Parts: sequence; structure tokens; C-alpha cells
Amino acid sequence: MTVESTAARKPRRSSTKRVSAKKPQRSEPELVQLLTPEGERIEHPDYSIDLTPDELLGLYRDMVLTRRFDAEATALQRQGELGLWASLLGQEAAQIGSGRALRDDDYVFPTYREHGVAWCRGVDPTNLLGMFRGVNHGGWDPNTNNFHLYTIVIGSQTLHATGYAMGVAKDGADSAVVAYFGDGASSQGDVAESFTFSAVYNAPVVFFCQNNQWAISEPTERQTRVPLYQRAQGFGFPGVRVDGNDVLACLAVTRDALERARRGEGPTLVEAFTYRMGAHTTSDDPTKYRADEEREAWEAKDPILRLRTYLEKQGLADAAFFEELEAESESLGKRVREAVRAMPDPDQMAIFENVYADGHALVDEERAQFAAYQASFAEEGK
Amino acid sequence: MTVESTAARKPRRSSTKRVSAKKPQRSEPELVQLLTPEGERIEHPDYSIDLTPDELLGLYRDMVLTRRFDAEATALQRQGELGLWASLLGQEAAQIGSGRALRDDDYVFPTYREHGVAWCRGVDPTNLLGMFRGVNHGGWDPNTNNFHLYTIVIGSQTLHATGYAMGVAKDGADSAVVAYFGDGASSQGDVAESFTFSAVYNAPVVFFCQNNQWAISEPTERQTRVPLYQRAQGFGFPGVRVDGNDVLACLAVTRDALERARRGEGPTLVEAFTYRMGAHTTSDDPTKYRADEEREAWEAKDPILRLRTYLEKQGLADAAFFEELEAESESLGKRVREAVRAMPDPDQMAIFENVYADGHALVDEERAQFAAYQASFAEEGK
Amino acid sequence: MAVQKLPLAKAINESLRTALDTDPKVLIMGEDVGKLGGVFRVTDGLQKDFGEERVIDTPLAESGIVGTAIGLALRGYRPVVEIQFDGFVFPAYDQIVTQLAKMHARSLGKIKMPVVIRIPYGGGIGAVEHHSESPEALFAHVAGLKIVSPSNSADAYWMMQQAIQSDDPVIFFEPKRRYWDKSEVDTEAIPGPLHKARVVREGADLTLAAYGPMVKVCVEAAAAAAEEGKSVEVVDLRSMSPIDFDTIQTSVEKTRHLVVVHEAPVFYGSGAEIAARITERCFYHLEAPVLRVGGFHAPYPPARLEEEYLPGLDRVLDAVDRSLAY
Amino acid sequence: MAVQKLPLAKAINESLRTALDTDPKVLIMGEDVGKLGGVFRVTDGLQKDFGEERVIDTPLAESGIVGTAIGLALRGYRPVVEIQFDGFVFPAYDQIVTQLAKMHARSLGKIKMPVVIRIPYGGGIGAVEHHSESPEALFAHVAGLKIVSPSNSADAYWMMQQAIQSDDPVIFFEPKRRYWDKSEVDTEAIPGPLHKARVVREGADLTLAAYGPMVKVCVEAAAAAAEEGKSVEVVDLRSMSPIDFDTIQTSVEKTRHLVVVHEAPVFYGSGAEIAARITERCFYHLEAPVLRVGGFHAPYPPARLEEEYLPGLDRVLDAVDRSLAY
Ligand SMILES: Cc1ncc(C[n+]2csc(CCOP(=O)(O)OP(=O)(O)O)c2C)c(N)n1
Ligand SMILES: Cc1ncc(C[n+]2csc(CCOP(=O)(O)OP(=O)(O)O)c2C)c(N)n1
Ligand SMILES: [Mg+2]
Ligand SMILES: [Mg+2]
Repeated sequence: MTVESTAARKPRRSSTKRVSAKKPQRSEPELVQLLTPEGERIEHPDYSIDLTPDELLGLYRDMVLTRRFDAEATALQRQGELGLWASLLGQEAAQIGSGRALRDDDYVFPTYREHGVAWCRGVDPTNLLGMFRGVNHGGWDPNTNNFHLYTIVIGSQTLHATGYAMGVAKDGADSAVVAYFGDGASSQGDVAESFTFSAVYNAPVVFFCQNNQWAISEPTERQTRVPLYQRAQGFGFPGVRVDGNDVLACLAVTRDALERARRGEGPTLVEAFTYRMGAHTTSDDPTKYRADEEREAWEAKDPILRLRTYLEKQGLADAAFFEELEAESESLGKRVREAVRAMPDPDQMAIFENVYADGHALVDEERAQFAAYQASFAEEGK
Repeated sequence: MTVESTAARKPRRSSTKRVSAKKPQRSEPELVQLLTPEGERIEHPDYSIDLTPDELLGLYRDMVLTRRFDAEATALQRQGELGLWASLLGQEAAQIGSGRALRDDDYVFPTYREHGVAWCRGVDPTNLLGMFRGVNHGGWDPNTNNFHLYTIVIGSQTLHATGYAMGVAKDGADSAVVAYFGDGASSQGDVAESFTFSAVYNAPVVFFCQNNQWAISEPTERQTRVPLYQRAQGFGFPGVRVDGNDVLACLAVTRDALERARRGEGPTLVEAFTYRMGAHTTSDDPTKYRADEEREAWEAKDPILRLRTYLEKQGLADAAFFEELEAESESLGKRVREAVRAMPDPDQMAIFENVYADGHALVDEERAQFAAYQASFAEEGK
Repeated sequence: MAVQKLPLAKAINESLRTALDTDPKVLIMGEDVGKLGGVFRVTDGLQKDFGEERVIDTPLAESGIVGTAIGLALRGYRPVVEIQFDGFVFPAYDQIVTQLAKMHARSLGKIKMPVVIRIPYGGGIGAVEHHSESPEALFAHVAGLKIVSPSNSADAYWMMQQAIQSDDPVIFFEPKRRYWDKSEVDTEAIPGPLHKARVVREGADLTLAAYGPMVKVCVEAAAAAAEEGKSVEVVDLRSMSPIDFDTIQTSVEKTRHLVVVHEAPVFYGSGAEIAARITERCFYHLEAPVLRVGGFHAPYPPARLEEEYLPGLDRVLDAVDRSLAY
Repeated sequence: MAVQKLPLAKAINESLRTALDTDPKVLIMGEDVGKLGGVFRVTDGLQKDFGEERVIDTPLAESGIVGTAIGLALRGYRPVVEIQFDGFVFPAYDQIVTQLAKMHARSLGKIKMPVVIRIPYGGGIGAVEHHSESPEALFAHVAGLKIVSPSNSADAYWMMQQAIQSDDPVIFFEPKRRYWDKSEVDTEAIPGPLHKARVVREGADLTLAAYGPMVKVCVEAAAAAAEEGKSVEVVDLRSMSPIDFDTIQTSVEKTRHLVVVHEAPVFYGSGAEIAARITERCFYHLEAPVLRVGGFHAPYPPARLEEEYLPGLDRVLDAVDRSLAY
């Protein structure tokens, strides 16, 4: 064995030195927070929000129903009704807060986990399940609710959002666009390119990064050694970190970023610092790579709990409200359950549909051949 | 014609508003400068340099010879000896300054324009011409001078440099790596990914961006709305802008960045603010897109001129030195000219060589077929 | 304008101009497409006449170019994107293959993707690495894309019109070494379908099928073969996805010999697909196996070797002889 | 260990372990390959035993993974890179095609690129979009790459050993729906060449050629055909670049019928290349055109349709019947 090979096996001193140098160049930055984990309303010098009791109750209701829907989907996966589910558990405030900041004419580009944002956009939750059940790759018309299809190739939707926003600006419209992505996605070249394009064209887009601190099994340290919101500055637009478990702060910060976009001041990066309380998806086993204590610590910062504490403290919600909401949750769960079970399998000829808008000779040929082939079994079967 | 279509033809007010908002969010940042365009030595609080007269004369000689070589190559292209040439005219200080900061065991990943760096590495200049003459895609052994082949796909070499630097760290070596790239390249996803990887693994790499203010016909505003050196910060490592026409500052700043890398402190981005005085390549026609005055203004900041002024003012060089150098330049030009003209065309069977290191059945088959086919003409010819 | 003799590059320029003029949703995007008019001047003068909002110089990032073009298409625009050279399309490959090609199907037909990607391709211009490649097979294998390549100015004009009008993504491969070749364009003609092949020279003994830059070589080969008494039919395929197999089949049923010619490497190239399918369709007609003439399984060589690498007249004629000798 | 029954995934795991153990320059890189052991657990336990310097969780960026692997190879390492799923290789496509594949030629042989790219590929596991594709043809067309795919545990073990030892870049397509299939591995055997095909079942009437996940289907089809009195030979190609045409030719000269089977779309797929070349080599032997069974020219469908989309026993037998009926 050569000297070199020994080096590769055991870290040498200087190698160790480099590793140790990696450590805490970072100090945890200030989060924008308007509601503490204990349910206290606090003020922030740059962001304020003034909601009516009904609006507050609305946000609470959105989060509770989203969580309920999400839990139902997880259960449906366990029952074999879905092939997979990507739970948003723990990220309700980030999604409802940002989702409720939007206007109807704004446009959203989600990842595969934005069930709460979809809810805010008015997409029927059962539509979200088609892809996870395996009956389609996207079960809604994006233009009905200005909510694009779920995108699975990490980061690619940030460029679509940027292009869409360039089009909004060209049209002279004052709507804005939101691109959702995760902490892991921040490493993809496409995301950096979307920062460049949006800055150069001053596109009205908000980059909303839900830093849930994990990309499957990898902690955020595998993606960056400084807080992600700082990434924006080097591209020439502002970045801000918000408490992603504080629905009020998420609403205020997103609203502000959207307003900037509308005013023609270009992109903003919002990093919602939150936590993925569940597994990456139902296929994942987080016990392989993270300690229970971490999740437990974050459960204390639960986004729903803290708003409930606040509502109760302020006497804005009584037992009847919570009971009613519980009933509504149950009926949402039931509706989703029934709808999924009733979801028909697609016709097998759907394989050949919508490959092209204007047709393609080979697709026509293969469709016809396949139909004849299938028919031959029917013949035989007779 | 619809309302929408009118909108697309004439910018509306809000569209104009967006455009106008694009403008000067930037104020020109401080450059690290140690030698003014007028040839005055000045001090900088963070960077200092103390060179012997011989070292100063050496830098001057490097720049002059590099420029002479470059001019010869341009001439050879005009004479039809080369298919193309990418001139470094104006970027001599950036390249010689950074190139002379390197140690032998450091490794360089160039673009296609780093003729001055190649010179510092000891690569025979004629070797650089093979690719531009069309006799090969890269005419030197990268490991002989620790100078990688020219890379044409913009930005891709920054990842190779990062990987190489990760390997250096793994080996426990204290060498460093330099990745060269341009202002245009800064937009490529690969460059952003190399920033992420190098930061996360704390790789000993210096990103040396020659911002020559043009990417073919596009000014830097098409790539960024803030100075490029700021890009680094959001990835968690320092960026610094240096006067790219000041060879002393380029040397000092690169040396400092290399030392950081060696000490295990990870990557640095150096933005050398310079100017492409010539065309993008010999195929380009800059009169299509930029005004002569711009070039003229930059000629006043010529990197060679300012060092000459300094040397003369300080009495470090006499007429004999400049005459000798002139003669050396001439003989370099002659040597290059003769070497290029003598450069043989590759054997046609070279098409099939080095496609694989371990061979490939199809290549063998095609090689044999082609040889037989060629031989058939020889037969006929007889 | 009506009938005019134009270089192929200028025909595309005119076609883009017409499209910009008639449809305000059409945009031109790419590196250096503005003031410079592109490195081949294909977009020359367009930014001057249609402004920076319609003819857009982009940052140097191909994935970004295609990715934002997708977003613009979602917003109702019809972007025509330029990739500066064949070898630089690969940073955009992910956006093309996983997004652009699949968006229509993913949305169950709700979303249309009228995006044209223009790629100057092929060799023969003495360029450095990455500037002479023919990557069409790497796109044709992917469902959701349409792939075309004109061989002359009239096709360049009309196929571009049709590509821009198509609601599907079209990759438009421009034979860069034919950019300066002049031929007639009738801007008032009624063009045939975009994906239909054309018999450009009739013949009885053997069919040569080619597209883009190789059509000219094949026509010359047919002329040379004619001098030796061989009657060669030449089919300009024009479209690599879909491929107009019917036209090739009709020709081969007559000539019973087929040679497919392209610059791209033969291995896994379009010649393979044509050979496989035509052999299936014409099994009892073929008197020789379908032969393929194309690039070798090697990187495109340095310029001083490209004449040997590229399929030229002699290599085509050699294949014609070998086919007829069966 | 010697002879042992192992699931295919575990065989790869053992092979990687052996490589890490014997060559200190071997590295494992990819998303989630560390503590998690990869989403398919192929790298399970390796980081624990060899440390974070050898088994490296990377940022979520495929171009970065392959690009830095190239740099590490330049420094003398032998990186084995994991791409998490077939559909996520495309962000790395530029680095693979323009850099990894060409570096050896670009350097006139000075630089070697011993990089292995592992890609779990193919369908049949009920996954969502981008998790079931077979993109091998998109790599096989590119000179400078070698493309292989094992169909059983012994090949998985040994082909991985050979891929890692190769000084050329190898794309190693792992048939993910066979990961859990057990078969015997002899870790002390002397393996045959990496790029040689293997006759896995002898037959006289027709040859089925397949690789990766479809070998099992073809063996089952051969068994079913045998019950009907048809003697079908099955060739496991193992390598898609180079392709061992000699072994196929020998088989076809005997059986005079060839059907190529793969999951990837037929259009411009590997079946096309095999059909074209074998027809050229065996023109006078073939009694029927080479038939191809594979995916349709459509995006891989949602899971509930994949059974119809994937070439199964019935579609293979249908092609066998059609070929023999000529
Ligand atoms: C280009 C690409 N590479 C890999 C994957 C596989 N993958 C799916 S989700 C995921 C992690 C994403 O992490 P993050 O961006 O933080 O989002 P989160 O899932 O935490 O919401 C990975 C690696 C993918 N979908 N796309
Ligand atoms: C991926 C890719 N896209 C496009 C090109 C064509 N091209 C060559 S040089 C160049 C401009 C590069 O500008 P910059 O990075 O500033 O470097 P400079 O040439 O100014 O030194 C372009 C667009 C390329 N080589 N690679
Ligand atoms: Mg995450
Ligand atoms: Mg530049």
C-alpha cells in the first residue's frame, strides 16, 4: 500500500484541520417573528400585521384542516390507497401564511409538498392525491387556481416561476409569482439561475424557501454553511428569514415581498425556518438518520399549537369554535377518503393521450397497434 | 389585435416602471488597488506586497511576452494558420498577477483565454495553439504543469476545480486550486454549484473571475445587478474585487486567497475587474455592440503601461531592459510563428484514438473499416 | 417579398421577423441575439426593430433560458429560443427533457408548450470543440418533443413558421454549414406539412435518405451515381421526430435499397431507427440491408480531421455501391 | 464469503464494500448515500465502516456531483457516484456528455476518467413521475461512455467490480425492480469480460435479446414458449455500449429470428441499433425482420398504467409469434 493510499484511509492532521475549520462560521440569525412559540404576540420593527379576529380564526382553520387532510393522506397511503405521500406536517404555518398572502391573480409554482398552499389557492385537496395514487402526474388545471402542477425535479420550477414573472412584467400586470422550494433545492444550479434571471429582468417573483432542515436524510449543513436567506444578497435582491412556524410572520413577510414585486422592485427570497416533523415521504425512515429529541424539541414550536394558545389567551375562540372545526376536519377527512377510494383507474389508452398537442404520427401508430393488440385478447377471451 | 397583444408591443407604464427600477441599485464598490493607472504605488489596509526589483521586472516581462504571444496568435489567425483565436488583450495583469501567486504544486483550471496563466505555469505557448489551429482539442499534459486543459463549455471547469480541491484536502496536502471563469460564466448553474460544494466541503479553491465586462456582446448587466464579488458571501465565503489591470494587486489578493485555502479556511472568490480590449474572438465584431470610446477609456488603464510608468519612475528599468525585452518578444513571436507553421496535421486515424482508455469493440470495428476504406483509394490510386 | 433567393440564415431571419410581426406573443431569446444578432447573425436587426422586450439577450445560462421560456409559455408567450451552438444545449437538457417535453402530458393536456429551440448544428465550418455536433438523436428518443431540420432556404422559412405556430415544443436544428447557401423562398407559397419528407430527386435503383446538411451531399452523390448509370432517389426527411416512414417506405418499395446518411454518430443514431423500422415495413422488398453512413463512435474531431470524419461524397457513394452489390 | 445467495441490491453493496476495502482511492458519492444508505439501501452501512471522507453525502445537485467527481478523478480518486433515480440524471447530463465522456480524448489520452455513475433505473415499482425511466440510449449514443446493466446478483457484484476497475467512465444502470431478487454470487469466481453478452437459455427457433430488468421476463417468455413447442434462446446483453454483436450474431445465425426487448421507448432505443446492425450482419440468415418490444413514444405513465406500458410476458410472446409467423 502506498503512502497516498494510507492518506485516503486515515485523515491526516491537515485534513482534520480543514474539517474542523468547517464548523460554526455561522451564528443563528434573527428570525422575523410576530408570535412566539408560547403564543405571545410580539412586534417587529420592519414587519407588522393587523388581522381581524375572523382572519385569525381563518388562518387557524386553514392550518387545522390542512393538517387533517395531510394526516388522512398519510393514512390512505398506509392503507394502500396511495403509492406515496409527502407530508407537510410541521410546515402548516409557512404554507398557510404565505398562501394567504396571495391575491387571486398571483401565480404559484409549488414543489410536491405544498398541500397547504394548494388549499389556500382553492385546489380541491382530492385533486392533489391523483399523482400520489398513481392515476396521473398532475390532476388539476393550473390556470383555474393559478397554481401550477407539482414539480418533482428539484428546483426546476423556480425557473418556470421566473419566466412566468417575466411575462407578467411584459404584460404590464401587477400580479406577482411565488416559487416554492426546499433547503435541499437551494443547491441546484437551476435555483441559482432563477436568481440571476429574476434579478437581471427584475421579475416580480418571490422565492419562498421552506427550510425544513432536512433534504431526505441530509441536514442543511450539507447544502450551505451560512443561513440560506443570505444567498439572495449576492444576486442583488433582499433575503429575509422568517419563523416558519409563525403563521402571522409568514403572512406579513410574504405580503411585504409580494408588494415589493408588485411595485416593480423585483425578487425577494424568503427563508421560512421550519421543521419537517414527519418522514420525508411515506417511503422514508428518519430513524436511520436523525434523533427523536430533535423532532420533540420542534414539537414544542408547533405552528398550530401556538396560534391556538394565542386565540385562547385572547379569548378569540371558544370551545364551540374548536368543536365545530373538529367536526369540519372529520368531514373533510371523510370526503377525501371517499373521493380517493372512488377515484377510477385511468383508461389504459390514456398512455397515448396528450403526448403532443398537435399529434405525432408515431403515437398514432403505436396507439392503433396497442388497441389492436389489446383487442386480440378480447377476441381470444370470447 | 387584442389588448394583450398591444401590451406586448408597447411597454405600458407599469412595465416601464419595472424597467426603470432596475437601474442603479449599485454603487461601484471599492477595488483593491496597489498601483494606480498613473503608475503610483498606493497602500491598502488589507493587502500589501513587497517585491524585489527583479520580481517587478519579472512581472513586467511576463505581461509583455504574453501580450506579444497573443498578438502573434491573432496575426496567425488572420494569416489562416489558426482557425480562431481568443485574445487576452487587456487582461495581462489579472492573469500574470494571479498566475505568479501560485506554487508549483497548486493546480489551475482555466477557461479558453488563460494564455497568461499558462505562461506562468510554464506551458509552452505553442501548445496552446493546437486547439485553435484545429489539430487537437488540448495539446498538453495537464499534470506536467498542473494546468488543466482549456475548457470551452462555460463554467463547467469550476466544478472540476472544486472536486480536485476536495481531493487535495482528502490527501492532507496543503496545495490550492484556482478556477478561472468569466463574468458571463457567473450565470451558469455549474458555477453556483461549485460555490456550494466548495463551501460545504471547505475545499481549498480560489475562484478567480475575470470580469472583463463583456460576454461576447453582452455587458455584465445582463448577468448581474450587483458586483460579482458579492456573490460569494451568500454561499458563506469571502469575495473581493481587485483592480484587474493592476498586476500587483492581483498578485497580492490571489496570494492571500491561496493562503486562506492552504490554511484550511476554504474558498475565496476574487473578482478581477478588467476589460476585454479586443474582440471576443477573431470571429467577433465588437463594433456591432459597443462604442469605441469605452475601449479607449480603458486603454488609459492599460496594465502594462502602468507598471512601465512605475518602473521608470522608480528607476528600476533602463532603456537596455526594454530593448532586450523587445528583442525577446520578437524572438518569441518568431518561435511561435515557426512552430505553428511546422505543426503537422494529425494522422487521420487519430479520430479513433483515445476515445476509450480500455478500448471499445465498436471503435475497433470502425477503425478497421475506415482503414480498409481509405486503403481502397490507395489501391485505386495505384 | 414573395419569391426571392436567400441564404438559409437570412430565410430564418425573415421567418422570425414575420412571426414577430404577426404574433405579438412571439419572443426571441438567447445569448447575444440582440445587438449582435447572434453569432451567425440569424437574429440580425430584430432587436432594433422589435425592441428589447421582444428580442431578449439572456444571461449566459442555457437551463435558465429554456426554463424561463417554459414559464413565459405558461404565461401565454411563444418563445423562440436560440442555443448558440449544438454543444451548448446540454446544460438545458434537463429542462428540455423533464419539463418542456412532459408538461403537456403531465397536465393531461391543460398546458401547451409552444416553445421553439433553435440549434445551429453539424460540422464543416472548421470550428473548435463543441461547435460541430449533431445531437438530434438525443432529443428524438424523448417523447413530447418534435425534431426538424431544414436543408434549404424555403424549408428554413416555412418550417420555422410552422414550428412557431405549433403548440408543441419543436427543436429546430439549423444546418450551420448551409447558412450561407442561397436558394429560392416563396413567402406566399402554401407549405406542406411540417413533418412530411420530400423526394428531392427521383430514382429507381436506390434510396438515399438524409436531412439537414447531408441532403446536399446526397443530391451530389445521386448526380455522381447517375454518371455511372445508377439511378438514385434522394429523400429529404426534414423531420426526425416524427419520421415520415410512409414516404421512405414508398421509395424503398420501388428502389429496394436504402442508405441513410447523417453527420451524427451512427451508433444509436437516427439511421438505426430508420433501418429498423423500414426493414420491418419492407422486409420482402429490400434486396440489401439498410446501410448507414454517418459519424464514428468518437468525439467530433479537431477541425483538421473533420473532412475525414464527416460523411462526404465518397463515403456515400461507397455505401451506394455496397448496397447495390448485394 | 465465496458463494452466497444475495438480493441484487445487496450484491452491489458487497461489491462496493470490497472496492472500498481494496482500493483506498475508491469513493462513494451521492445524495443520501451516507447514514441513510441510499433510498434503496444500496450503500447501507458503508459510511459507518469507511467514514465520511470515503462515503460522501453530497449537496442536492447532480451536475455538482458528477462535476466534482471528475475533479476527484483528475486528482487520482475513483469516484462511484449515485444518481438517486433515473429521472434525476439530467441535471448532470452536460457534465457527463461534454466533460466526463470527452476528457480522455480531449487530453490525447493523458487523462483517465475512472468514474462510475450508478443509476437505479426502470419501472415496475409503482413510483411517481421521473422514478421509472430507462434513459440508457441517451448515453449509449455518446462516445466515451460505457453503459452496462446487470440482470442478476452475480453480475451485479462482478460487473461493479469491473466498472470500478475500468479507466473509462461507466454508467451502471441498476434494474431497480430486481433489487430484491435473490440469486447466487460467488465472490471468488473469475468473471468474464464486462462487455460480453451471455446466452442464458439456449434455443433453436428464435433469439430474445434483453438486458437488466427484462432478462427475467424473457426467460419466462422462453419457458412459456417452450410449452408451445417453440425453442427460444435468450441472450443477456449486459452491455449497451459496446454491444456484443458477435454473440447476438452467432445466436441469430442459428435461430434466424431476433426479438429485442427493453423497457425504454422503442423509438431511437437500443433495439433500433441492434436491429440495424444485426440485419446488416445477418441479412441472408434472417427469416423475419428484427422485432422490437419496448416502451411507447410517450412519457412513462402514472403507476396505475405501468403494467400496460411495460413490455410483459404477453407482449414478448406476441412478438415471438409474429416473428415466427413470417
Ligand atoms: C433533481 C432531483 N434530484 C433528486 C431528487 C430526489 N429527491 C426528492 S425530494 C429530495 C430532497 C428535497 O429536499 P428539500 O429541497 O429540502 O425539500 P423537502 O423534501 O425537504 O421539502 C430529493 C433528493 C429529485 N426529486 N430531483
Ligand atoms: C455552455 C456554453 N454556452 C455558450 C457558449 C458560447 N460562448 C463562448 S464564450 C461566451 C461568452 C463568455 O463570457 P465570459 O464568461 O464573460 O468570458 P470571456 O469570454 O469574456 O472571457 C459564450 C456565450 C459556451 N462556450 N458554453
Ligand atoms: Mg427540506
Ligand atoms: Mg467576460
